[in-house]
Amino acid sequence: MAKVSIIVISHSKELADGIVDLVSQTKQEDVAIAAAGGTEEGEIGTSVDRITGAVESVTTEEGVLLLFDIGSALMNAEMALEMLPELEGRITIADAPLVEGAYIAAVEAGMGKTLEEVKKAAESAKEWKKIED
Amino acid sequence: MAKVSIIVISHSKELADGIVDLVSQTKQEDVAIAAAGGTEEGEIGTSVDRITGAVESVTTEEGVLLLFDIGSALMNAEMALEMLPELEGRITIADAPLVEGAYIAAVEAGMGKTLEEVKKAAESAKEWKKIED
Amino acid sequence: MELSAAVMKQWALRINEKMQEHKDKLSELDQAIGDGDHGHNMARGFQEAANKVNDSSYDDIGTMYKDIASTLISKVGGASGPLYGTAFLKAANAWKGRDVLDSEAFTEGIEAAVGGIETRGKASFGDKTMLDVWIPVRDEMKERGVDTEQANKTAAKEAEATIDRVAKKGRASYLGERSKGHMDPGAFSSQLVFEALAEVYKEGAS
Amino acid sequence: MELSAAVMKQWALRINEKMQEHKDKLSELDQAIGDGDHGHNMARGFQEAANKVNDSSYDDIGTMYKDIASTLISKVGGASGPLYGTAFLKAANAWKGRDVLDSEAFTEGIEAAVGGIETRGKASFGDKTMLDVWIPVRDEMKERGVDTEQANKTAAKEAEATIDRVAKKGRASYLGERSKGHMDPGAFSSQLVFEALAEVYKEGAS
Ligand SMILES: Nc1ncnc2c1ncn2[C@@H]1O[C@H](COP(=O)(O)OP(=O)(O)O)[C@@H](O)[C@H]1O
Ligand SMILES: Nc1ncnc2c1ncn2[C@@H]1O[C@H](COP(=O)(O)OP(=O)(O)O)[C@@H](O)[C@H]1O
Ligand SMILES: [Mg+2]
Ligand SMILES: [Mg+2]
Ligand SMILES: [Mg+2]
Ligand SMILES: [Mg+2]
Repeated sequence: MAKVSIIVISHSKELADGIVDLVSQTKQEDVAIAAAGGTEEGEIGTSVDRITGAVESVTTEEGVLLLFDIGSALMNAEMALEMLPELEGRITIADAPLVEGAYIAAVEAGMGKTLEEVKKAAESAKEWKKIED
Repeated sequence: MAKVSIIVISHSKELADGIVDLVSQTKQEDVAIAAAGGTEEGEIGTSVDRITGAVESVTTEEGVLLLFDIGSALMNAEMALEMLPELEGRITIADAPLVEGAYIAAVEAGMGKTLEEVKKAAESAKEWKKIED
Repeated sequence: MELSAAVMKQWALRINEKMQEHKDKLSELDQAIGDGDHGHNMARGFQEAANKVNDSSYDDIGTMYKDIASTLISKVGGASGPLYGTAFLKAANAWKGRDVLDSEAFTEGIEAAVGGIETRGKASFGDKTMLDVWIPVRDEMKERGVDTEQANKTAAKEAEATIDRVAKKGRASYLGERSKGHMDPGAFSSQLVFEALAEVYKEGAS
Repeated sequence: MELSAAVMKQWALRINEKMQEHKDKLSELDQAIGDGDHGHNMARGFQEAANKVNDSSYDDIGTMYKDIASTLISKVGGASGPLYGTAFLKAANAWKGRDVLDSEAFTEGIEAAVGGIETRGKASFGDKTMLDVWIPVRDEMKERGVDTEQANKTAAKEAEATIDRVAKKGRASYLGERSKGHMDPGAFSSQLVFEALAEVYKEGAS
């Protein structure tokens, strides 16, 4: 069964690749996770082309969830969505902390949840208590 | 004037290094930020020795704020604190999203804020609306 | 007032020259309240756009600006890439099929560009962004028609006015009050855009 | 019941042998509800600890277990590093200055170890962690004194009991209900710790 895929967008290639490494460790069956980090010149920044490329590399019927690091990455993520009108309804951007959101999104995707559910789970990572009292 | 330093702890070396790259871009004057990513063998995991090493490399009078990615990194961060009793009161761990928290912590540290203030700011990154309605 | 395809081409090339010339200043401004790459971003993006324009020949101003927009979108790593890219893309749509722009047509493009920046960045006038320059320039054009010399003056004045503002959007907004006292880099690059327009219009007309 | 320094050394070495032997199973268990590295972590950590113990000679059991603890803390990348490390460190403190442990002294060490795991990981019995094994073993020792064969049986039974539980701590807790149906890897490695104890005690006594 197709599962939701995840795209990690960051200004830093290392950062995005590192998250994919971290998350892939949990080996969620059939969950594809791709990094779109840095510019095409390998500098700090984001690239619409890298984002659309990453999306195309992992698109499934269940859809694709995009997570991003800071501000301007969102603009490029939104541009990418506009450039992929054929994916409308199957692609969305989460308002989630990048590392924590990607981790939990992968776990939820692994459970076969829908795109909307995976997005909600990623966004709920904001409310994680990482340290207990 | 001494400013608060920041330690980025992650299971992935690339992830931690990438965050340091991203944050360093904003060139906050006199704010030291160090990565403690991966194990000493370069595998996915965290290492108390790497954390204490990173802390020692950037300790200032104003103190050191530690941020981490997921669960077991916290245990190693807490071990590191216990191994550095001489820093008591000048070292603390933030319950913050890693990327977003590190970014805002660096900015606040750059403003010369106290350790407690920088920690609060990092933790407030949870409440960031990354996407506006 | 009329802007031919040739002048519109010169505009793009002149913007590039200005970005190269002021690259360091743009980055310095960004260093103060951002990440210090705005000059680098603008210089690289517009250089690629200029190369593209030089390598092609266009009758249709819309097609020309669509190429410029795509290049900026692809080649600028920062926020300014999607922002300028969207601006010129929306303008290009308004200019589609035209080989000359009268005052009204040019203004339509600028209006569309501003709409694009607003949609993309969700900022408003006064947020200390490039919009602080684009909005007043657009308002003036809508009211009195295109006067490139006036647009240049307004842009310079409005870029200056960003100095005292607190950033509400973009990276600089993380600084809060500390963003005061510095000109917004995107406002300055936008000033250069209109400075370039005034120059090429004057040269084209003479 | 008495455990000499020699038997306590054998315990550490035997734990290592068990971790090497069951490395794949430990990782498989972790694969199902974690990140699949528990076997790797345990095998590496205890191998280093065994090397350390083999390269040194100790009269003081406390010093020996302090070295074991430090090695685990430094060499295990996962959660189990600080957890087992803290456990043995706390036990080492309780065993300081002793070259032989009677039932009471050994139990004090186990109590301290459990306290250490609790403080470090903030888990409770029933959270589907290694504590689900350590706590009942400790309780039994406190009540009836050290019976290594009994501890071995209890550990095995309690590790088995983690299968039906939902993880509340550690990586597996992210899975929620999906963590049911698999034994907790740390519970199994803890079972091996007590299995090793029963074996070396039996051999030492014979
Ligand atoms: N949301 C926004 N709306 C409008 N303009 C913005 C927005 N965010 C940033 N900008 C503009 O972009 C400029 C910064 O561009 P640049 O330095 O190239 O990108 P980055 O901030 O990603 O490094 C700012 O000075 C500002 O004028
Ligand atoms: N907070 C905790 N308290 C007690 N034990 C824990 C806790 N977190 C994890 N564990 C134990 O650690 C084991 C996982 O260890 P390991 O796989 O080596 O580390 P990681 O989860 O970092 O990859 C779990 O099976 C569980 O028994
Ligand atoms: Mg910038
Ligand atoms: Mg930038
Ligand atoms: Mg594990
Ligand atoms: Mg692990």
